[in-house]
Amino acid sequence: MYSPHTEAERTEMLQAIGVSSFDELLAQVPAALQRGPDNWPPALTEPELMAHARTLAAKNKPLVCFAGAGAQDHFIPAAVSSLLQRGEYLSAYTPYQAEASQGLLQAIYEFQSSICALTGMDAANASHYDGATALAAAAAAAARITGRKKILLPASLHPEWRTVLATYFKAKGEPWLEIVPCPRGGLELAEVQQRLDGTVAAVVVASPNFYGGLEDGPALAQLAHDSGALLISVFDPISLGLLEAPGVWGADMAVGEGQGLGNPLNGGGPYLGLFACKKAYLRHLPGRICGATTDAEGHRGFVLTLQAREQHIRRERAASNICSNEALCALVATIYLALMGPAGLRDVAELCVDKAHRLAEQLTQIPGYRLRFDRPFFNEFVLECPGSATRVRNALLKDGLLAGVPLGAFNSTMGNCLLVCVTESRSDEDLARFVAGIRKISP
Amino acid sequence: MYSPHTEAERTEMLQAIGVSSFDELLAQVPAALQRGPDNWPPALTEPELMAHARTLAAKNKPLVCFAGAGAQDHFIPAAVSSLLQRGEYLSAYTPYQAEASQGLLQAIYEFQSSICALTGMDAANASHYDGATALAAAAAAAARITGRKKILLPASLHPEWRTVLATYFKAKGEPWLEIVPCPRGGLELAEVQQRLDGTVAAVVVASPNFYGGLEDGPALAQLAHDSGALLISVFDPISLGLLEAPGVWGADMAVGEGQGLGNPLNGGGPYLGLFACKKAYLRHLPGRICGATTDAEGHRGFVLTLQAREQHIRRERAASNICSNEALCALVATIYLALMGPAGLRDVAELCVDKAHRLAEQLTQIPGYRLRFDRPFFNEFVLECPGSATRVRNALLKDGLLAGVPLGAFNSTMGNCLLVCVTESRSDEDLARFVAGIRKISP
Amino acid sequence: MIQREKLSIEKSVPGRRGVRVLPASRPAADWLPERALRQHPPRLPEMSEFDVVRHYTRLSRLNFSLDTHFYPLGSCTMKYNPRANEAIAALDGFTAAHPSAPTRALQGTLEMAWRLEQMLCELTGLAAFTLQPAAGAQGELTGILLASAWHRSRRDHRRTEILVADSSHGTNPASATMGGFAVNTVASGADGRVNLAAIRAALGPQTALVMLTVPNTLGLFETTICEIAQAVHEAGALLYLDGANYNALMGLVRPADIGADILHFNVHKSFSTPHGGGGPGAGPVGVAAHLVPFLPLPRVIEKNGRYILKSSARKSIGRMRTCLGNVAVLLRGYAYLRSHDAVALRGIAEDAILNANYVRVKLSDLYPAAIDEPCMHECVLQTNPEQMRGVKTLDVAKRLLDYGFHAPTIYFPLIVPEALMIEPTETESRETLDAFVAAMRAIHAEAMTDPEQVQTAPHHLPVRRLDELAAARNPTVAWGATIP
Amino acid sequence: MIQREKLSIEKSVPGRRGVRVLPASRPAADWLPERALRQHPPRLPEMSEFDVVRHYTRLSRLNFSLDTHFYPLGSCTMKYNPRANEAIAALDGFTAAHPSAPTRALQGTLEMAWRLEQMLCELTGLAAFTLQPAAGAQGELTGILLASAWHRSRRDHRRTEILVADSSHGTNPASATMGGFAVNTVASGADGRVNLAAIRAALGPQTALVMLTVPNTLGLFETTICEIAQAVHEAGALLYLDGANYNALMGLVRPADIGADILHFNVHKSFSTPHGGGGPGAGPVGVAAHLVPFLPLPRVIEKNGRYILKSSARKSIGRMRTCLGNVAVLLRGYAYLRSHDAVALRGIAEDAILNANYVRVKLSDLYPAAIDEPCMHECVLQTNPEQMRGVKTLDVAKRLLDYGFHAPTIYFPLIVPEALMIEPTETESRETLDAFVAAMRAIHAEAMTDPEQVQTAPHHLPVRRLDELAAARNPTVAWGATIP
Ligand SMILES: Cc1ncc(COP(=O)(O)O)c(C=O)c1O
Ligand SMILES: Cc1ncc(COP(=O)(O)O)c(C=O)c1O
Repeated sequence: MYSPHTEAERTEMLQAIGVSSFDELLAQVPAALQRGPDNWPPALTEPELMAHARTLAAKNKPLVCFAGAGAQDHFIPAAVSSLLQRGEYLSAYTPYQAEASQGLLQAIYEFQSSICALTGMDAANASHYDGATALAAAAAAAARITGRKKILLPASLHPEWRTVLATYFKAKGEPWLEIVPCPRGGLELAEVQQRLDGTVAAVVVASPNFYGGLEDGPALAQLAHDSGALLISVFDPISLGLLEAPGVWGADMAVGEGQGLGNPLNGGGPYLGLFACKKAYLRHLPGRICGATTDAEGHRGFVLTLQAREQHIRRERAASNICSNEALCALVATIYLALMGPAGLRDVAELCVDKAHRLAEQLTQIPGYRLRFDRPFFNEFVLECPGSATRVRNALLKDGLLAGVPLGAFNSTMGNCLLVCVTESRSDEDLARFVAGIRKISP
Repeated sequence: MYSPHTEAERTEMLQAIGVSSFDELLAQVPAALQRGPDNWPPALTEPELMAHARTLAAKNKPLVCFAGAGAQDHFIPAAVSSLLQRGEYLSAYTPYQAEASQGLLQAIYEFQSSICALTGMDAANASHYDGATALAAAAAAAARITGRKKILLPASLHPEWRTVLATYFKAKGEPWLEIVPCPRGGLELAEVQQRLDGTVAAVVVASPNFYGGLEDGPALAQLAHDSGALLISVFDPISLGLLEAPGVWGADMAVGEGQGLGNPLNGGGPYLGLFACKKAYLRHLPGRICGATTDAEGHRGFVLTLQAREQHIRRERAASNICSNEALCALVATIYLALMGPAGLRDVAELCVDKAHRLAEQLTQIPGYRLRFDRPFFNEFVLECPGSATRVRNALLKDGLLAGVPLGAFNSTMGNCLLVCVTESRSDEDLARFVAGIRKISP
Repeated sequence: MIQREKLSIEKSVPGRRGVRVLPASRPAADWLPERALRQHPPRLPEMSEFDVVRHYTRLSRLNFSLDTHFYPLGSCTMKYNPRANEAIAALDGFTAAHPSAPTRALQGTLEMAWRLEQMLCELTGLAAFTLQPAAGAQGELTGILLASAWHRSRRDHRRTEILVADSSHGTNPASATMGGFAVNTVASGADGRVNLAAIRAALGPQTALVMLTVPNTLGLFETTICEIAQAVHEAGALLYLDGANYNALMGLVRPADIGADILHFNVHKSFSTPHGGGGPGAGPVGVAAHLVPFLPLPRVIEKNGRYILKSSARKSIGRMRTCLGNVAVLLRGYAYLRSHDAVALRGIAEDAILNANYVRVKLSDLYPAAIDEPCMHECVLQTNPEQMRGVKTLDVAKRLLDYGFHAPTIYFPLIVPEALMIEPTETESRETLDAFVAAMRAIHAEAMTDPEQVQTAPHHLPVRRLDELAAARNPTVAWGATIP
Repeated sequence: MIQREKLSIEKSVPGRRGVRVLPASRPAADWLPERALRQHPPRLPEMSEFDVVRHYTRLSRLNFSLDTHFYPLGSCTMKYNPRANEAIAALDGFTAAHPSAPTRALQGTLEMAWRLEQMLCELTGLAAFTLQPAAGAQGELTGILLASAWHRSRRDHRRTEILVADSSHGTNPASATMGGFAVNTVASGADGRVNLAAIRAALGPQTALVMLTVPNTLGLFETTICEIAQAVHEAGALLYLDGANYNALMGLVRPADIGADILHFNVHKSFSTPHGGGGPGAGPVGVAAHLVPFLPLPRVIEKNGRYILKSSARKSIGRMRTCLGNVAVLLRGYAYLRSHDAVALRGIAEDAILNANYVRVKLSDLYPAAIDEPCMHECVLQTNPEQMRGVKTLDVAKRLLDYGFHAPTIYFPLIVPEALMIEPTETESRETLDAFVAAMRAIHAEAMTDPEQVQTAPHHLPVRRLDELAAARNPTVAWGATIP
């Protein structure tokens, strides 16, 4: 299909190779194994393929999105997508030949720097698969660094992230995960403190947490450090336009889901795992890291560095197996952050906060609706409904709204709870439609 | 909005210029004239702008398109749009500095060559505004070349093109246009011959013509040449994948609308005027022409050439005023033709013919519907309906079909006639929907 | 890194295929007479999809462009092309619209066109606009045909002449000729402006139209423009303003207040739409009230929030092209205007003027300004070959390419010897201007020490200096075809 | 033409703004506790939109890429990325879908995923696939966790070891360690294949899994693979096939017929999705029937033409990440598979093999093949520094860049000294291969006459050879932060 060869060329090339038929080249493949698929559909030409894809795409219902829970509908400037499509970025591989990849490498360096700037950390890697797997890597690194085996995970962490960590560590049997209950929607210092024995490698703090609530990072960092544990912050990069950087309040490592930085929702991926740390832990970062250096004439240039950590050198002794990462999503984030700058990012974050709080205010004026938790929140909140949250969500679907994520599937005691997210992309009219939709179904 | 300057920079720059305020720079503009618009709307931020534009775009009704009449819904390969968006093409100007524009110039050279290959001509310019204005330029050139003043235009030419020519030449008073009637949907040799006196500069022959019909190019060329007139062919470039090249059957100049070569319908523009000619008339081509040359080291390179023809050199003695053209649309056509190649273009043309004839066959089996003309046609045909063609068109709109262009607006005797176009983009299912739609409204 | 590319046809391999479509159910010969079919396939390249993508990607890299280089082409207004506007123009709803669809199915496109016209009227103070012209030059011709029709409608058949300034863009006189008028060129004064007295002297009963560019192509505002307008009108002629340089006046001056009867804009200059290597553009033409009935058709009319097309009007000059105009270009221009409030609009002009003066001041000791006073959106400087050891403007331009800057417009306006016409536009940063200034100064220094280095430039481009004379003497304009 | 670019932060100007959004109705301090707010804004660049567009456009031009250069990185399958698939992935319907939307609103995405899974099963003969892994390495870990869960489910707790080939990709042993297993490396034989006897000897009750790459990283098919599979199964272990090199077997061999229990694909290699400078990819994992209950969740289930997500299963290992997987990558892979019929599918493998052998035959006189026999999709050649006046593989690689070709993968597989691992892929034309061969031969000639020229390469790139040691010794990984 995409091969350029004509039959005449194939024949000539086989001659040049010195075989009389293609099958000679396949001599090493046992004949018994040579068998293609039995039921393969006919090929679609490009026009047919496009039509088929459009039909499929049209089966996804367009919805005004108030769902978050790890993936948020932030505005994507047109310049981002336009730059991203340049073949020089899109169709390059991992920059193994640094001299031929200075553009990409410099962009990665700028990415790492931007993530460091956001998080107040000293180093960041060139990206991880997603936030959850970045956290798994951080937990493993913390165990390695401290020589301890236990990780304290807050119940206010995204439940799917908890499952990912459990999956990652199940076979190996370590580190162990201990869940700190969060009945009031966030970590309580006493609950953490009582679990902080000498076996804890790290305390994980997500802020904003799964419920949108802010945690007391500084106090938790203090507690962790007092017991010789590390503090791993789970951050939302958009929120850091406004919220204090984890590196400032004492986190040792910071991981997050970077989708919101210019990457579309895409039905679940690709997303962007962010992983930053203090300089002491640089050599524990997994995956690609770009570093500055000089060339033979003394000019600045960039290379992949500290490769001795990685699988292709260290093999079974490598701390991580990561090879391909989410480079293009990281490029997107880099461009997004450059377009926004500190002021733009702050504006976005402020809009998120403002709109989320205004919607929460309006919704809780409707009888039967209230906020489940009373902590400060960023742009997500848990709305307690008078009845099943799934029913509420389904009712609003008819108006073309995705009202949020019902929490019953994660926690059987939260069947009435809807996790609502408001980004800067939601207009005041969208908010009004949400409120009107709820009023319509209210008794 | 898009200016980078901060207030601090503005101040510093004014200082560097040596003025104390911006107004000093405006001293030459009479104060009485300094007045902006009175009622200017507030600015839209990018998210608002995108939302506004999406709202507008949604007000255009999506339709399965059977309309042609100078703009056809051909398939556009994804590679075309992707290449077109590269900033190096999109954001360049006319290649005045050839050494810094070799990419663009070579692409123009390839464009000219491809148009020559299609038309069987020796030279082509780098594009014109659209087909109609290219024809106006060709008519003017023919008058200049022959020293004669009359142009024979077939009544089977697109009526709007006739109006464009009339508009162009009205003020100047020449060349004069004489319309050759085409009661049977195409030129008749006798009608042309009887008008061919010594004043005729050119005979224009559109094939396929406005009604989709094929004309007898070779015979008409013979007639024209016999009387010392030139023959100007109006061609559809897609049809030339299949139909004999005008340069082969005797045309002296060939002009056409190139929209179908990868450019979207876009509600009317930008489109792509094509203009090619035999070598004798090269110096009468209007607009930009790219030519090959060598650099100081003897390597091949490309430049804009024969500029002495053009307005920026020749001013009031220039034969044409064209300056900006449709370069990006020409690039699109170049890429489209390279992707298709001779075989692909033939396939597309064959599909057009096949589908159009199959639809015509099926429609004319419905009582009351017949073809208005009985000449061979390419991919457009005139369907005579039992009643108003506009009513038929409107009825099918409800099924999401744009059934064609009613001809009553162009010709009061054709109120029952619908000009139907079928491209390779129409699926068999689309055809079936059309037939079913007509059956539904038939008595 | 990439130096030269073969032509696509040189990369062609017989039988190679790119994009494919389904085969037809029956061969064309079943439907069409054999003699209509072509005997030989056209000599188009046969390439794989990848061949094509790599070819045109590599070719693109041989190009300077605004996205990659400072591109201070005077009179061309190479300002940033906002990406949002590209995204808007690419929306399916707009791209898929067939121009002959009934208006009820085209409300989005029509509403945009109507709103754009309203905004242009608001911006200029003029009564109406046609959006049809595909470029500035076609706008000029439209204006000239309007003027002609207007005089004819008044049975004034004596008006056979158009006055243009000697500093005008070549399209002005060329358009006048195309419209059937004689051209009378009025000389500029020592201050770079058209001379009021000269205009007065040239005006007469034969004058149909006076075409002026404001600011003019020396980057100067015509200080006597109001007096000129009055004189023109008193002579019974009309005043045409070439609005290609409107970037300098955006939100700052309304051409109607000057007394313009007709004006064209270059959407692809002032309103930021991409030039695309030479086009497409759009050249809407605005007119004062008395000319509205003559505008070309169709025109978009609003009625109770619905938009319809008016397709006949007794006095209309006709049609300048098919359809409404270059809709996708207009759409970008509309988006651009909507992105600015009145203050930001004026800011465009202000920063354009600021940048031009900044460059002027920083360079005019070495490259003297044609007219030594503050300029508007562009400045016209000069190379002095006598002072620069024989180095000419052409050499400076070519050497600039080596420094990574596109050259300014050169040798235009024609009345300024060795002209370097520099238009930075408002979207360029001070750092870029400083870097450009430094390069210009470095080239001056080079000229003094090693003029040959400059005269044989460029040295670091994909090709060395190209022989334009040879190209014209023996034109080769298509593969396999050399025209003697 | 563009050589070096400043960093974005070096182009930053205080107060400069790019894209703007509307201001909030109330400041954040009205809603959030003051102490939660940051004291200092993050040190991000302050740039205009144009600054950013030009910066990243110019940066891109410093890069080699598939679209611009031949890029024969062995094991990475740098094949053409079809543009239609990019257009499909960009369709609003897909990009705007929220992963937590109810399945009724996600039918398009789910149907695609389900169909893709069916096609992968058809292609491989395996029983089911999980689409969740984000890349090949994550696929490996998934497979290892599946193996672990399977043995555990059989209460077989002795299986603590994984066998990998010494020619395997580094991710294989690294994944094994991450999964908590000990790694036992099996040496390859003189024929470049794993030794059947060595595998037999290494197998035992401690063996959980045997990981092999087919074709292996020397570009050779494991001729005894069926016997190996049998031995593995007899030992009670499972067989994992690393499918990263599946391009060579596309439509030609079904891994299930080999006896694979587990396999991962690299969608970003074999199925043509762009590598994007390092990712994103997708690493679907297929399993034989006995392992299906262990697959991670969620899984897409079809019921009467509707698609739902199964989110709990007693034996499932859990989740490898959030959501379904890298949907937009999978979508492109799906589009790719749909573009080929069975014949064209096999054609991919055939032409990949043809191209690799063509290069091998044309070069192996100067750069001897590690194993001198026909290869599959790639060939592993060697530089002989003794014969080439000290020129090493690294030097050849750097010099190739000067010639306008990306280098092959070098020094891998680890068992081949001075390895040059060349994978042309099926989408490269013969002319490109010939040009590459000519460059490799020219470099050999250069080495013989002027080895220093090669050893100090590259000479014509934006930078000269970079000091990787210095970078690692004194890592600077972010602006303003040097880590001692
Ligand atoms: C002053 C002036 N007038 C008219 C034109 C012609 O405009 P267009 O190229 O759009 O036809 C130009 C374009 O360069 C110009 O600069
Ligand atoms: C043979 C082999 N296995 C595994 C991998 C790892 O795949 P990924 O980079 O997608 O994690 C690669 C990638 O280079 C490979 O070549």
